[in-house]
Amino acid sequence: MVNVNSGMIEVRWHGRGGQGAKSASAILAEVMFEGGRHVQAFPEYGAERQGAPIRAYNRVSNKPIRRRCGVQNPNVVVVVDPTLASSANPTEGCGDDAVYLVNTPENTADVRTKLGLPDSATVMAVDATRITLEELGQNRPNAPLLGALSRIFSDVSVDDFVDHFSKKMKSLSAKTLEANKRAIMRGRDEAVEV
Amino acid sequence: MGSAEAVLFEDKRLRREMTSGNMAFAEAMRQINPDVVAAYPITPSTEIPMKFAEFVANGLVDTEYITVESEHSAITACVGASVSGARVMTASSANGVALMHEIFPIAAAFRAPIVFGLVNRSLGAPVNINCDHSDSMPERDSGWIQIYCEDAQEVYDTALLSIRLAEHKDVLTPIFVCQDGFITSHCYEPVEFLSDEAVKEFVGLREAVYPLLDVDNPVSYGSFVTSEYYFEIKRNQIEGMNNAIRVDGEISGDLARLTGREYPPLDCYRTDDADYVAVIMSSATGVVKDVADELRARGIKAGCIRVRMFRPFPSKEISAALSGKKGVAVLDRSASPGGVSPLAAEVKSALYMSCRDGFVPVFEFIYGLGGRDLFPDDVKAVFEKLRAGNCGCGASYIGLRDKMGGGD
Amino acid sequence: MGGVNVRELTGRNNPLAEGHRMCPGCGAPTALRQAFMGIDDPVVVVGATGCLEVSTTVYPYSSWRVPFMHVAFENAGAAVSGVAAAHKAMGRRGLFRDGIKFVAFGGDGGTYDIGLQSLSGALERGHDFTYICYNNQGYMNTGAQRSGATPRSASSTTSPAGRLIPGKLQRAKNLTEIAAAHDIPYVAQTTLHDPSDLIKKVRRAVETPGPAFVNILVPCALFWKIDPADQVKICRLAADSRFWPIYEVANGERRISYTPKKPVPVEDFLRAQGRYSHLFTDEANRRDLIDQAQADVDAEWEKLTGNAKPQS
Amino acid sequence: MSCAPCWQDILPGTITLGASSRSVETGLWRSVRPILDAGKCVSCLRCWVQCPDSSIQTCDGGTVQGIDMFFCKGCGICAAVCPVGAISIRPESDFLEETGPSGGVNPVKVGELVGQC
Repeated sequence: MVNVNSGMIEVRWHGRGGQGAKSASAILAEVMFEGGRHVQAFPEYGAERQGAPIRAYNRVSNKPIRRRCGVQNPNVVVVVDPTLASSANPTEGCGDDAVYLVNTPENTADVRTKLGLPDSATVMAVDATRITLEELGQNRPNAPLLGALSRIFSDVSVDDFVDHFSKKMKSLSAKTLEANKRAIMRGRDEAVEV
Repeated sequence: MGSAEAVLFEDKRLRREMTSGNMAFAEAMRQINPDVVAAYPITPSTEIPMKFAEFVANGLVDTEYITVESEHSAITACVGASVSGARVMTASSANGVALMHEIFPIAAAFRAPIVFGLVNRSLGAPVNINCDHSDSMPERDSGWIQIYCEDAQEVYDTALLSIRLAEHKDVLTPIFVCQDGFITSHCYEPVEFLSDEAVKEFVGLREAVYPLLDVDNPVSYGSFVTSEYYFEIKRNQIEGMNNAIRVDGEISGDLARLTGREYPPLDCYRTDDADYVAVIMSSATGVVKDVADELRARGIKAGCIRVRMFRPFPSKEISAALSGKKGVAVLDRSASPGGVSPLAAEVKSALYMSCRDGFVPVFEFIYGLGGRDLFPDDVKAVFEKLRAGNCGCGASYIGLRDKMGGGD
Repeated sequence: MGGVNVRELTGRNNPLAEGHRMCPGCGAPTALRQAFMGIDDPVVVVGATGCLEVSTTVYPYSSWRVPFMHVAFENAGAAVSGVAAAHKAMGRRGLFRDGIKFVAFGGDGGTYDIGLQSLSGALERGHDFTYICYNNQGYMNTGAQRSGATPRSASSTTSPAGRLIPGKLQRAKNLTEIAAAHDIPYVAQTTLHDPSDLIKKVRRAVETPGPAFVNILVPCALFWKIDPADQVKICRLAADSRFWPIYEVANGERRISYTPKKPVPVEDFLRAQGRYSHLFTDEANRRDLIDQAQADVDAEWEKLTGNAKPQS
Repeated sequence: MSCAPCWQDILPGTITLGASSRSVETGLWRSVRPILDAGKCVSCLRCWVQCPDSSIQTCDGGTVQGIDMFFCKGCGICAAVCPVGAISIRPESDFLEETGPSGGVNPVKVGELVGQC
């Protein structure tokens, strides 16, 4: 769907403070970095506290990234929290060919209408919250969303994310690590294009 | 190449890791292992004293870490330690920097080679935690060297380089290592770190002159001085600043041999044959370079100069780089209400020296106050104004909501 | 002089050397001279802006036989913190001599008022240093303005005795007790008439590991409007009237070092100084303020002796 | 001042050298002069310990030798604290015929004057 070899990819994350959008963008950057690419990950900063809507960004490129301004026209938009849909304005600045990944229990075209997405846009839905509740016993939608992203980034495999978790999350117990791996895999498998 | 150098070459690319501007500066501090750090937290530089406290708590450094009760005491303790002969580092931002203001000229006059991570943030009111240069610019005449970094890699390299520059016997001047708050300090990106051994070897040990702690050869610092001596003392101090560009060149060369990265006082991008040049500092440079490439593709000869060293200001270099240009735009991230904004004032006065070779129109733009972004379209508009030559005589404001449509 | 053999001290060089430019008969250099008589180890001195700092460092001369640093007015506590920390850190690298003692001094301006935050921070952090306040109860370096240490009714250039207002209206803050409230190992208060007491207290302060604070009442002939030669007499009056209790707080325990057998009225102490002359021009008129001064002294003494034991 | 150093010769960091003020003749400030009557002096050292200007000269063993007129500012404390009246105060005008040393000189090296006493 998107391929870094065809130019710089810009990602925008819509989440809530404390929910992990910032860490998710950081993990995506790390995985891309490990794949030998030039990356940036940066959130928006303000006085917001836990729960407030926040945005985070990524840039991924095969060439050195010079610009450090905010992302205006993302190629990929990730909606981390389904309840944000209305307020977050996820289509802001997006081209018609933008790709959306939405954490939502719905897997029908309703998602498009709810978010007001154009027909030309590719939209993937995954119930990341349910997956992590089942696998980790808590609402940490990052792992499934990253797994699903492996289907959006045609040049990154789900194993890259799994390997990264195994490497970086050494502090986690084997049990939690396995649960996270399953959550990543399920995100990849259960994401549906709507 | 000496054998020591050979060793450095082998392990120099030991680590390439994801990090941020703050973490890169903190990591440099760990590797430099200063004798004393005194710091007080303030956004957005807080991560630096936090991370360093972790190093101390885990025994990764030998540093005496003084958790002072204010920024004023932080810089004061740094001066006391530095005058004692210690290698000293600290960090701060915005109002913290302003609270330290009184002590900066004292540190410079004491020739206390403190290396200071200044994470640029707007100076209230109103309160705003994001980036502009209104905190460091008021300190430009405090007698400190000011280096403005573009990204986390440069922050790391500059921290290492600054230790040797500040402590060099011909310089003996404290240094602000400036980076843009959040944009650089909190952006997560790859940085190449030297090995601990390589850093240890590169920075060496401080050889203090007249250390306060030499009880067998006692000297007094901070005298009361009448007009009979004051002038000579200040002129003597200024000489250290005057030597900084030369010494920086030498030390940058040493660092470049280890890293392959060059840091001249000016970063000139496609300026040689350029008709129109934008002059800027710090993190917003990349956008200007991108736009310059875009315009070049359309046959417009655009170029970009990033001023890395603001104090001492490389006047000769910039006047040489800009003479003969059809138009120059200076983009300042701080204003000087009632006067010419800081960078524009320096560029204009530098060009005055070469005005006999032909007048170069210089236009003043103010952007990014309180962290407002500078986008490619903003920069394109600047170059359009330059080409049209209608930038007005006063400052134009970029990205400002304005009933009159902005500018003048 | 009980407990201290001054004769033994005469052979030694004092860290405060001759040739300083303090006024004739100023109590400040005497206080520091006597203080240093109690210190045997090598010492590094940090001074806050003030008369003593200025007058001992008039370029290109210095009256400091030992290393000395002055940074600014409000930060002697932070400055000495940095020096002590540097000594620790570089000591670990085998640099410089062991056993250096660190002494910071300030007048009441640099200590009670503008420098209080910096001092409090340094005391709380527990650096190993001794802070000496030479307290002449006003801003002398700038010309006899009132400070937080200026006593009630004293006339100063910013609390002048006028037809409407009879000098300073507020009591002096009790900085010795503020320092003690930091629970530091040693706090003491003394003055100049009994050098052996001053020398002993500073020696104890310096030898006690951790922070120590010594508050020394020091007459300023110009501000107090006294004959310089009467300095020692005035200090004795301050102690005998209990206007300035001589005591120490060692590890939280208060000990009165000197209890006057028969306390003299504070009026005698006030009458001896020109800064209180407006209380005596028309006694009947300002009797109330003299009584107020006595009441202030009695209340303070009551509070102090309430939680202090007489010296055993 | 011709003997004052040029900027190139100034020591860095605003520093001055330890005890250099020992070459400053503060005795020039004096309008009255303390006179020691060695016959009466019992060397109790009250004057020595209370002198703000360290001008009471003693020898090893702590016997008062005299008063250093190069530094003494004539405050009179020594006379006031003397228990046996061994020190009297006289106006400087009585000593006009005497010419003391005058002016200060810069010490030439670190610590030069530190040891002197």
